[in-house]
Amino acid sequence: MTSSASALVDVQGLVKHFPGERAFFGLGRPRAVVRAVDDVSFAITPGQTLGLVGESGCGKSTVGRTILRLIEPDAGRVLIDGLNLLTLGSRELRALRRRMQIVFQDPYGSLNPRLTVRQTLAEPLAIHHLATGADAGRRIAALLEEVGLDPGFATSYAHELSGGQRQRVGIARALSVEPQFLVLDEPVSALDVSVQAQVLNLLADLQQRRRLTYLFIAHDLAVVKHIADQVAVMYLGKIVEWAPAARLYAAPRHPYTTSLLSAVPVPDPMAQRRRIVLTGDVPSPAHPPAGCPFHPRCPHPKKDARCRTEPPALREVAPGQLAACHYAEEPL
Amino acid sequence: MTEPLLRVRDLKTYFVTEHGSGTARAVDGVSFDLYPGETLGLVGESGCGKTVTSLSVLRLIPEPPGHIRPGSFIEFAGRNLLTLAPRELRAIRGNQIAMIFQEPMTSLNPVFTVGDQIAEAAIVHQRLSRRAARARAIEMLKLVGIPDPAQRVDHYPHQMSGGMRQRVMIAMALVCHPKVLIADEPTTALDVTIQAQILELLERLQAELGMAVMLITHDLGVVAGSADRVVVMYAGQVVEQAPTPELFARPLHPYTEGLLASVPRLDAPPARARARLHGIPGQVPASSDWPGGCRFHPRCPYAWDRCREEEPPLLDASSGEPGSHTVRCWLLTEPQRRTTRPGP
Amino acid sequence: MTVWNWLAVGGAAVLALVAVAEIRRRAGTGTSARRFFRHPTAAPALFVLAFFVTVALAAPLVTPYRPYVQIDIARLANHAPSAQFPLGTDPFGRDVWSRLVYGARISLGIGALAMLVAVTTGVVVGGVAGYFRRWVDATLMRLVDVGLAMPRVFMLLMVVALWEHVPLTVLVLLIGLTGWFGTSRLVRAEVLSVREREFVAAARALGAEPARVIFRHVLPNAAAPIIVSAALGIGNVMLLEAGLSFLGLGVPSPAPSWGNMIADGWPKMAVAWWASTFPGLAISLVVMALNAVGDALRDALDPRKETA
Amino acid sequence: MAAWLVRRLAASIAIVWAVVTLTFVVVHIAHGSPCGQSDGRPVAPETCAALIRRFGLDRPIGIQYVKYLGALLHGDLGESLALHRPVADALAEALPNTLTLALTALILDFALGLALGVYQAARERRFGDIALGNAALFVNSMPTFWLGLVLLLLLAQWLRLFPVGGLRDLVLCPRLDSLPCLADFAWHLTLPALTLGLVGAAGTARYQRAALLEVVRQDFVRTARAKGLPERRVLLVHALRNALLPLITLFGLTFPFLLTGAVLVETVFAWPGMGRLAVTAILQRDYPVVTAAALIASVMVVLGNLLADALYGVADPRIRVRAT
Repeated sequence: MTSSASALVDVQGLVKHFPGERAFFGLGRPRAVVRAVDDVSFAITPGQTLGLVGESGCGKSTVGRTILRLIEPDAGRVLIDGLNLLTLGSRELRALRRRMQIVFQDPYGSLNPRLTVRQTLAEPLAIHHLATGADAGRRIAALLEEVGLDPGFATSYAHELSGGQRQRVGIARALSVEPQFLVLDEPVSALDVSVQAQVLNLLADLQQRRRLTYLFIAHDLAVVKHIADQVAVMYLGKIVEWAPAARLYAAPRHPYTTSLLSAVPVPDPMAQRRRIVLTGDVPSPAHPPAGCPFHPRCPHPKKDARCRTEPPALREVAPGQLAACHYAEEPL
Repeated sequence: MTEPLLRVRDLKTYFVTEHGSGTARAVDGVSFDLYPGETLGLVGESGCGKTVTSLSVLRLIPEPPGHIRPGSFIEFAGRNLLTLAPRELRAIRGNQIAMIFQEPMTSLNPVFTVGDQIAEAAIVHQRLSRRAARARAIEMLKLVGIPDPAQRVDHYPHQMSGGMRQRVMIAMALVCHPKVLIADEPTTALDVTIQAQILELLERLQAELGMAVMLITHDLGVVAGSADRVVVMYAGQVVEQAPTPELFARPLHPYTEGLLASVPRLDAPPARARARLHGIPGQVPASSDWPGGCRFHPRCPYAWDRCREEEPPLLDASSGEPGSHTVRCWLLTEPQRRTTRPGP
Repeated sequence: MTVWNWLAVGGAAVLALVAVAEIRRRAGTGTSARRFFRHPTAAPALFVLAFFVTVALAAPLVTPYRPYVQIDIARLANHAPSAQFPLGTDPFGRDVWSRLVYGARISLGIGALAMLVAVTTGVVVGGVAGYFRRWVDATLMRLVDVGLAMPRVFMLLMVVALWEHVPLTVLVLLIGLTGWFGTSRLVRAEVLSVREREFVAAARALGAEPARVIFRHVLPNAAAPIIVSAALGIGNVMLLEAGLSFLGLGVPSPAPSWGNMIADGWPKMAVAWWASTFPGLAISLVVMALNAVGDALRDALDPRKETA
Repeated sequence: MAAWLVRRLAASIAIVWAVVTLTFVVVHIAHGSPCGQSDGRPVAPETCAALIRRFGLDRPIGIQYVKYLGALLHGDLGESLALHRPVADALAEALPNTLTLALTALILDFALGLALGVYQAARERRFGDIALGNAALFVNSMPTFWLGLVLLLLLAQWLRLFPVGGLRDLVLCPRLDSLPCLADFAWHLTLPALTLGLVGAAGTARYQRAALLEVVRQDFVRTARAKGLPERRVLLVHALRNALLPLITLFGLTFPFLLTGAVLVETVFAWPGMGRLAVTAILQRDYPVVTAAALIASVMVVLGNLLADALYGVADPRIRVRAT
């Protein structure tokens, strides 16, 4: 899957299974294994944005965290500029952390409530010996300005800031070590729509100015359409469709992508759209259905016994477009 | 024109702030009507007062710290809900006006079966026997599309998914066939495919049962697809009110305009998809400290002296029936000031 | 009691008042301080604690007699409260007020020191278990299970009785080392929840080493319940010490501890109620103050209210 | 559920075994030399030899431990040094008295504590709540035995409403076989149970108030109000059912508290229970009784926790239903 030498980030066969929670206050046997991430591969070329979309529990956030080794994956390779992250020792890993950073969803939980903005931003500079004293102060002021905050906010604590301001601080913290690659884990989904627009604009500007590479994780397909070059759709721990953004939104091949797109409400009362309402809930990742994981909810008219038994492979169905569906040639 | 079912006039709900020193004017003079059988969308961002408005209708505001100011008026079936005795109010709650909430996870009582919780309102309001109420609960579960209702009736909320729980909430709200359903962000906590299911369910039930729905949401897409009329709130006030097609085609308040421009759109043509969004600069001010004059003026691209000094009333901008489209903006008096928007 | 003693007591009260006012003034701006003092009992409770601590420190100034002195056992035993003996004398003819003040040193001291031992042990064990998890956690928590099932008073009584003469330091250690199990559970739970928060993940993503993560990000955010449990714990230790001393197995006589004093006065309770009543009141008052401060701290440090 | 119970029982037995071992080790270390000084007087050589024989102290510690465990498994708790009778007999006599006292106190504790807590929560921050809250705080801060002394002084010695101590009137009621004698027993039981129960009830009330206020702020209580339920039903059915869950945890913790309290309260009221037996034994250096009492106490604590866990399983459908 475009696993080319030109990629900055190259993820191959990533697997993460969580043991299920234990019953009775940790005394019981662990429940079934949750296949959070099940053989996921993708690559991102420098300066590009890959959008990773899916509903809650599909494993998209786990992907983001495992490729930064905030969660240890069970199998696979994560190459950053050709260097396999998963085989590094803790010292080398810490050094490499300068090149890749993460911005979280919840602006309320992602800042240490006991630290001021200045302390939050000074920490990475100190860890990587980038700047101290007055030099650090100048850099912090510059960072705040870059993310659109008045440098006067440096003395504030997190609880004195609004959600949008906190998210800007979170972005500044990630930028402080001058990374090349950012994992953006639902960075705007907790924000109000007017603030969301501000932050999305900021992310676009930063990407251009700093030539950043993004992995943009989100559940909102409209937001992803706005920012991503490539889009990967996840369902129950697997990528089910992968395509350049323009193609995916214009001509989705996987019935899940099609249904997902049709379910997004559009702020236009005149829009005549055919809404495909999927029946049922997303199955538990602890007990994924056999065959195609989407088959119990699939609205495809050709759905048959093959879908129930044989898991479809992710294959190229159009130039640059991959889908994991036996009937991808006949989209909904 | 028919008489409104619910008439809200000059609703003011204030809160004492935590330090006890200030007053948060969360809802500050809100008026609107809800007509039989219609869906009214109440939209705005967090902190605009839309949830407090909906809770105030049934007087579910925790007192203290909150209180509804005297002079506020909520008329339902010819009576002011705000002056009813608690006993009479209870006879309306859940019976004639019902509510569903944002978090189906926490809004159901974890220690009772869903059947008991659905049946409860029927027992209290309609004096059904336990057996009859249980049968009614099963019937309701079937109505909201829960498979195997006869088994599900004895399940506990934690045994159900988020979408199922929201269906249970809806069944619970509709068990007494209320005239009004207040839905406070009913799909915000749900995934988009489940949201589509719930919205469709609400539409179907409204058609079947003929009730009026007050749909509170921050999502303009949801409003566009479901509501007949829209009330836009900002900073504790109604800033614009219009029929849905009119509002989306001809947004007059700069806040509505900005809100529509901020939304990334799935239906945008590819060329525009990667363009910059028009955000609204700044942020919603604190409800204990609304700006003077027009409350939107610090964020408004068109604001001039008058906006800073004088608070605009709701002005009529209707092209059709008088009062059908109202806007709280001085631009209506000086439309020449609406220039092309300054760039983002 | 001399005029000077009375003046010194008054001075202690004024000092305590000033101290509380000063704490209030200095802490006045923070939101958590405001929440603390919004508790109606918080300021009076602080005053009670400050007063007892001041008086205990200034014991020679505020008392007319040394605590062991039997003034005149024949004529001045079981003397009712009077100007000379404001709280009366005990069956051994000792001044109850003087013993109460010196007893405060011992009772408060044991309470604070034993709690320090317990909290330190609890924080270390709970922190280690919560941060490293896996087998370290499993082992330590099984140990804690046993500790919690141990009938603490029986064990303490047994050890103290078998040991013949237990020095005060050993008593403090024993009370402390049998009292950390609950704290360690609390700390572990808190550490487990804090380490899942995103700012901890952010710190790790930035390349912070475990020590920095623990000391800068995890522990400061887990501190609130620890502080609260310490405040409540001092009171519990004081009650425990009083119980042990009452049975004659705590602080060895004739050293004045409040538990000892209750025990000494008990046989003559019917004729000289004051000898047992005042030390009991003193314990109740101080423990109540500690509980009130603990309650106020709980509200003040509640992280859920921090974002509001 | 059955598998869970088996696992939980196994864990409990392991804990009791650990406490027993600890007790054994402590006794062994502490009186490794029983021939030392006791109360400043040298122990007579013949007493010393008797002690060594009786405890088998001349044997290796491993063998002593195994023998001790073996005897325990057969219900043999050894022979008391001071009472000259089997420890098991002495405990069998004392334990029912302690349990009667503890159970009466427990009922008082929870009945009163629950009622007060609910009342306080319903009248949050009003006069009744604040007055009761401060009273509960004060009572909860008293040393239990001191409250006993005060009650004894006021109600028994001065007002003569209750007996000053003991289990029953030994002259009039040598046995509990008639209604007047049962009344006499209850009359004797009142003060010690009240002492223990009041301090507990004060704590329970504080806990219950906090738990209920926490629940009242949750979303489902708002849902119940939106359904048009009467406030009484909202509070006593929807909120209270949830607020009782944390109380079960408290119940597990109350057991050790009552045992601890019983040690002192039994001493104050001359109540012939296990606590008093243990205290007397400690003062007389009667080791077998002491270790046996510690064993019984730890079993009680473990049983209390087990009961609380089981109750949780029954009361909370989130645990109960998942188990089936």
